[in-house]
Amino acid sequence: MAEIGMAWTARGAWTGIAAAGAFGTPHDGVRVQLREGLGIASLIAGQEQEPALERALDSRYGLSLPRGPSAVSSASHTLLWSGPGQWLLLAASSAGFAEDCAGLAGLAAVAEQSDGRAVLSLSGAMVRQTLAKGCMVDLHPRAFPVGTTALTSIAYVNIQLWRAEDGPEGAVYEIMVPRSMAGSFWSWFSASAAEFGCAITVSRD
Amino acid sequence: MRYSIFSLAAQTLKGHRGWTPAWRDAAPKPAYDVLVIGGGGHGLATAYYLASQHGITNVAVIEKGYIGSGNVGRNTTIIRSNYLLPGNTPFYELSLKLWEGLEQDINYNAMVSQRGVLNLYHSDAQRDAFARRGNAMRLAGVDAELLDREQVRAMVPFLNYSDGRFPIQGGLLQRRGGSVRHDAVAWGYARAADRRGVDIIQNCEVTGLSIENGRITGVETTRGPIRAGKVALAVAGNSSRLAAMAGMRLPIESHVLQAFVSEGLKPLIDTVVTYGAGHFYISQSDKGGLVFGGDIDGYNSYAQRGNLPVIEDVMESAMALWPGLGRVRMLRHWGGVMDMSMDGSPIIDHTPVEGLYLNAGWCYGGFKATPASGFCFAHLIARDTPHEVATAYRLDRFATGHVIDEKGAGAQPNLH
Amino acid sequence: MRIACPHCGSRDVQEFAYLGDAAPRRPDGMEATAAAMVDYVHQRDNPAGSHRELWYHAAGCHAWLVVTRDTRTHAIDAVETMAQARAGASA
Amino acid sequence: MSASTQPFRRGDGGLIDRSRPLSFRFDGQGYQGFEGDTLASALLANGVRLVGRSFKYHRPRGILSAGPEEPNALVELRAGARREPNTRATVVELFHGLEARSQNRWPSLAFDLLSVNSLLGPALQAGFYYKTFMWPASFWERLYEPLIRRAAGLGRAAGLEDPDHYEKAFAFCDVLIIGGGPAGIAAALVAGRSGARVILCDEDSRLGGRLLAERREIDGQPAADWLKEALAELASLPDVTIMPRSTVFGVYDHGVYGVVERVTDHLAVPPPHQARQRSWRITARRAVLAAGAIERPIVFSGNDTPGVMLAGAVRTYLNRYGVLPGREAVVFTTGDEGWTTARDLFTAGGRVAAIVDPRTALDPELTALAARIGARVFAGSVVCRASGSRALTAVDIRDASGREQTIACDLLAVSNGWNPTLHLTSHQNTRPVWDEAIQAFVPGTMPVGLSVAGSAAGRFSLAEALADGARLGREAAADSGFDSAAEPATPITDPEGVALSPVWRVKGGKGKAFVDFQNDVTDADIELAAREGFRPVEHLKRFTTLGMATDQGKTSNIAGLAIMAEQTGKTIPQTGTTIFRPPYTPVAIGALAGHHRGRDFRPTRLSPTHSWSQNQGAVFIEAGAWMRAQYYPRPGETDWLTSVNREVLAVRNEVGICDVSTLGKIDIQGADAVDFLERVYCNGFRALPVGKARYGLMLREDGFVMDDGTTSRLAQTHFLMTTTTANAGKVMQHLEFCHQVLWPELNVRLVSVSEQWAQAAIAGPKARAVLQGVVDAEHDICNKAFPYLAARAVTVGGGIPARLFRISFSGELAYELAVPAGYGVAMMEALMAAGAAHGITPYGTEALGVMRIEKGHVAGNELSGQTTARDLGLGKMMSSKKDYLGRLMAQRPALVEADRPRLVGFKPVDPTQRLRAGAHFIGIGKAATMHHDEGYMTSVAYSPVLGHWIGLGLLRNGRERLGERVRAVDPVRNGDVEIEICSPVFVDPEGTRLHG
Repeated sequence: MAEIGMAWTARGAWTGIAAAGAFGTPHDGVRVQLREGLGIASLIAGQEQEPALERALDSRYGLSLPRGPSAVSSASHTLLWSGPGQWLLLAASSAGFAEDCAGLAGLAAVAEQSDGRAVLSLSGAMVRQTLAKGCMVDLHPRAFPVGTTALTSIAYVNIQLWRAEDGPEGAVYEIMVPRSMAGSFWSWFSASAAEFGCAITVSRD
Repeated sequence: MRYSIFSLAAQTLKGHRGWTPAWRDAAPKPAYDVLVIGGGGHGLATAYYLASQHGITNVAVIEKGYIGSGNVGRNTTIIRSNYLLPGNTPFYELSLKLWEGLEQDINYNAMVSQRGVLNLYHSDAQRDAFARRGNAMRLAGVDAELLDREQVRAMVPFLNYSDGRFPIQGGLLQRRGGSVRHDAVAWGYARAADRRGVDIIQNCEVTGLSIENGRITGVETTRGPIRAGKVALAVAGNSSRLAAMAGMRLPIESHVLQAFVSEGLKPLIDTVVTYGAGHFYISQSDKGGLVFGGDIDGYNSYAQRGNLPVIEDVMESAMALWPGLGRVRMLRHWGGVMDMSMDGSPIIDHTPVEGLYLNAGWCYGGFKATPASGFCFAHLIARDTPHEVATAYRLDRFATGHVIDEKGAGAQPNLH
Repeated sequence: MRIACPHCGSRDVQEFAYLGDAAPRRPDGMEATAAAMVDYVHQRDNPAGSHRELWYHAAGCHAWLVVTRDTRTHAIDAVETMAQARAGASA
Repeated sequence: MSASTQPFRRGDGGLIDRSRPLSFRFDGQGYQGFEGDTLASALLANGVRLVGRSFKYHRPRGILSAGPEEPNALVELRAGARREPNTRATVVELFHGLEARSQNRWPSLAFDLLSVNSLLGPALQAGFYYKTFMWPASFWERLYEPLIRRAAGLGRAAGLEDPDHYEKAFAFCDVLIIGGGPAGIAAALVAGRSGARVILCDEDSRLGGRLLAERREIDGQPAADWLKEALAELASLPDVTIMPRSTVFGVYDHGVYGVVERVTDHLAVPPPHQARQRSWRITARRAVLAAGAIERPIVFSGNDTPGVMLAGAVRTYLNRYGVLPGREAVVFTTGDEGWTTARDLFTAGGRVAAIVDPRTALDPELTALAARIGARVFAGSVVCRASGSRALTAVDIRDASGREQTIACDLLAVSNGWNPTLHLTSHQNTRPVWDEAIQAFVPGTMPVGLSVAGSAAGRFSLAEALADGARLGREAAADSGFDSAAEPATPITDPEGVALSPVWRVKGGKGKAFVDFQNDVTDADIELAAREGFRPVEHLKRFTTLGMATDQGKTSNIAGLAIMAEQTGKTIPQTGTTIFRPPYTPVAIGALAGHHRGRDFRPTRLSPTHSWSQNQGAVFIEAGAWMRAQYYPRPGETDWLTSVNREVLAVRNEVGICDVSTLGKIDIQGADAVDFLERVYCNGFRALPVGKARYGLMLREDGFVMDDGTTSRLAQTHFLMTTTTANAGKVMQHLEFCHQVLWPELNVRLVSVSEQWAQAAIAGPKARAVLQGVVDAEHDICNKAFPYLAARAVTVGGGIPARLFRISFSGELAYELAVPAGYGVAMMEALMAAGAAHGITPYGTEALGVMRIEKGHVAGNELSGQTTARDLGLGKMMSSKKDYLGRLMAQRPALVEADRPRLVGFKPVDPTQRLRAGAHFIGIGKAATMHHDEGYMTSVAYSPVLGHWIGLGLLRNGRERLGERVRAVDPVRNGDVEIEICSPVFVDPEGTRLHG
């Protein structure tokens, strides 16, 4: 008898923390896109499972299983290395993602994390200078080319970072933060980006 | 020459030409009744109390460098006896009592300053734990006061009471705690021991222990062999290295602890404060420098230096606790090698080798323990029975389970 | 201090958690003796020199690693995955 | 504006901008300087000589140097919350409106009462305090110490919250170059051209180093032109980063360097959104130290008189700042370089009365120069005394025969050679080595990856600096994989005299001769140290405080060693080498803390239902990294206990909901998952059926309890483990250890899903009714279909995946419902809506705590890391049929002693009395001493059900003492309550409500 008729609306990980707009000096040195509504799942495969998993991911999404710290993307999905024998599967939309996960169930330990992560897309002329204020990983293009990912921490928040295809203003970095710490992460980010000026947009599905 | 306002005045008139060395720079004799290895605070105190309490004066302290070159000259000079467990409290209280009479006893001003030690708490659970500890102290006859937030604010108004990540809720205060001029402790004990006939031998490194059918007979050193009836190890961070010379492995890891001093400032804080939500403690020396420190770096090290993550962690804690420190400059930082034991408590005991005694495992609490450590170690060496306040510091307690784990961190040294 | 994680590359020590000496092996099973367990849990060589030790890449890939490091200089000779360390040990 | 208001400002020359005057105040008096000045150069331009008082004797002090080594000219910069004590006037860039005050004087700089210490001087020798102030002991804190502390300490800290903001930053490069003088720039050029990533740091606002202060030529053109071209080229190289105002303060392991960048210190206040300072952690494959050298004073009577200045500093003020440090100068030099100072003074319009040089045979070129500038030459002579009360008025010169004569002057330029700035090379405890030829310490064993160029290596000529820089820059780039073309031709430089025969001190000048200016350490103090046996250099430093001041002995250590060597008849290297500890210059604590202060000290974790709790008016509390709802006060409720009692009764009588999302949740899958659980938990899990949850207890390998929680079997090889909020991270790391290190052969996969799920406890007699209004209808959750400890996937809100667990912390009929975190708020709202008819009440951690105590469930206060399973009454959980972590160590004699403190319940004999956690148990009639201590109270609560306080505690042999009475003694709160020992389960001991 669940017809008490309450609408179960999902709340985005950035809701109440950041919204479209701008802050800091009027330069837009940094651009942020708050990425809501992604499908995210962790896949852990034992050695014996890897070949089958690799075939499945290739046939379904045309993605090959990264064996080192890199990210591969199709139009709809991204596959991130997230530790030895572990990956994160990202879908641009959470719609139908449950089926994605179900389909891989036998091939790896699958655990959905769509609601457990808050994701940002960062770009702009000063994006590297901003990240340098907390990121302990070398992001120089020689050291961190397109398609590289890193698990690290920023301001005591464990994050996963990866470099997507370049945008109009050059490098684009995606950052994934634990949902419960999105607010603290944002506090660091806004303090760090303010001197360059920052414009915020939101993307849903 | 005895130190006093009168001798100082007399020497002032003579242009200080009459002062003599504070201790003889002795050369090793062929044999001693007792050989203390380690010219740090504990070793020198042990030699002094062997002479003053037990009349054993045919004693030498051998030191690989210059005396006081180890942790006694590298610590943050805090003394206190605010311990929880019955194995510890009476021992550290004896130590504090010895501090209280030290200067008159050894005729050396070590600037023992009982300005109080205040441990802050930041949650109800921490308050309960501090109440438990404060009560344990009171039951053991040690002074302790549980302060609420307002009482703490009245004492140290400049701390962050407004927007702290971990708000200050109160504190556990031991007024008899405080600080001491650390170098003076080594020098004072050395001078007092020397006056009772103890040989203080510097630049003399032990290269081996001479053991014949299970009994120690002496040591090999860079200045030749020295025979001894009894050999006492008081080498803190180097305990495992010396023990290895006797074929022993210890429940100890050596870790680096960093310490910091700021530029000299006019008086800012007249007590010792420890932050309960991070690893941080701070006080101010008589010269005006803020003396502060935090957690160990957390990895085995004999390097006497640490790295930036812990340095920054300490500075962050400093700012979190006391935002007025932002423009105060850190003048120097350095490291000491801590003998971190498996339960965070020390060992004062016999060893399987007859005539070889061990004083180790002080973690980063060694300085405050200096007098009692020497006093009880001397007692054990002289009488071959542990002093009543040091009976728990047995080497076999890890096998029997009688561990003394104040923090409840278990057998992982870098968590104590 | 930097540790070259075999999975992630060279990273600041701040990303890692330290456990201790990698040498002791847990006496597994019902037949293990108390004496062996006491030794495993408590007794350490604690050398001043080369030391094989366990680190956990807590802020990174969550791998446990065996780092060979000189405790006098902090110089690191090798960083191995557990698999590499076991292979080395058995070899 | 003209320089007329600045009497000692030259009409032209220097790198200051005379078109940009800046006004500033020193000790309340207004002055004017120019852009490009330092505070020191501006003060000198205005004829201000006396700028501070010394540490112990409060002697008048002036400006000795022009750099970071300055021991005397320390001021309080800025005012109010931005006041910066002990700031070296020689490195402060002048800005408009700058305010500075002199330090350590009272009432005024000119007239300082504590200068009586000078008269007491003889008594206040090194270490005097160790010999007195001992009687009576109690007087130390009350009398002596306050006096000493007030006198000591130099500047006054602001004492107010720092209004500025700081940040950290991380950078990486192939080649880090430390120092932007000729050597550093030459290195940067070569390394940069090779394509290597180069970072060049200089503490100065302007690159060039000594080139800015000297009149030199490179390749036949003025050095300034060479510099201009070089900097332009560096700016054009994409992978070369220039960091001015950036001090490399420390060298750490594996090529990590600590750097502090003074981002906006040259401005009155930082512009919006800009940091005051930024602390960098720079990781470099290779580094080149090109930090130059520091000039050495000479120890002689009155050598601290304002107007006595290092000769190199004199040239800096003349040539870089267009300031005449004095009009009537004497130069005291032990080498050729001092003569250059005489030349520059003359060229700048000063008069050089005399040049004093201990050397007897002087190069004719030098004497010719003296003749040209009309300076009398005193060969084979020394300056034995400088006189003048607040500023230099004359010097006494003594020749070889001992004849003395006095020469009036207002400036004494002292040139005694230089010490390489090698501080960073000894930061890893390696010692410098003595170089007899240059009478200075030079770098010894180097930190890995660091090399040293030019003056910092004791190669003082400009030619050597340029050559070294190019060579080492090339090597460093090559070592990191960037090979250069052929070595570039080293530029040709004009000749310079480098002959030197240093003099450490001049004896017999009556009056104090200072070695360490800032700490007032005299040559007599060092002699005393020798006499008292404080001869090893570390004893010397600690006994006399030599080199322990804010300048860290940059100008004093060598002279101190030299005098000690003389006393002990040894050489300087035999006497010892001082190793320098980081930081190279003092670093603001705020800079190293960066963003992490106030609420940003550490991250705050918020539950997915946080905003809902806020809307419900929750009071939040820090719970480890989390903020949790503590209780939900209603209008009219004034104290927390009223609210908590209401919440507890609501749960006991009707139904309540509580956020439990913060519990750790670990997803465990794999064929061997159950074997894995068997080894990490002390109790069995093999028999746990699918769809069921079980309480699990985890021990540490040493046999004490680590953590507890429920673990559910979602499928044959799929489990969900929950941990306590506090230990979630620790347990995950522990399980990874077990999996990767202990038992890699087990087929098991672990991943934390703590962040994915929002979880709520629904507890109370009406819990099922509420849930039936939320869980989709197709899931039957009636008592039979979904009994106690059932755990299953369900759906809510029409198909949203959820998990339902029938577990209870409160002892009531209770469930925990988990939904994806995004639906956390929706779940709470749905539960409230469905529960409205049943009087549903939100409850917080306080009520949760009360109810778990009423049920005798253990939590953080009991899981202290000092308790065994047996102590907590959970001994029966320890399986005897399997091996598990902690099994053997838990059997150690001390852990199974019969009379160990065991968990029991307590109630006050007089029900109106309050219990307190932390109280200790003492037998009735026994004295409250350690020997009668029988344990302590771990947790207490007021039970609104029972109407009195109840407690849990660990009491010696407690299980066998139910019904007995003891006292709960609480000296720190003056408490002493008689209590009765009872079962730890106060409510529903049969557990019937659970199954209701």
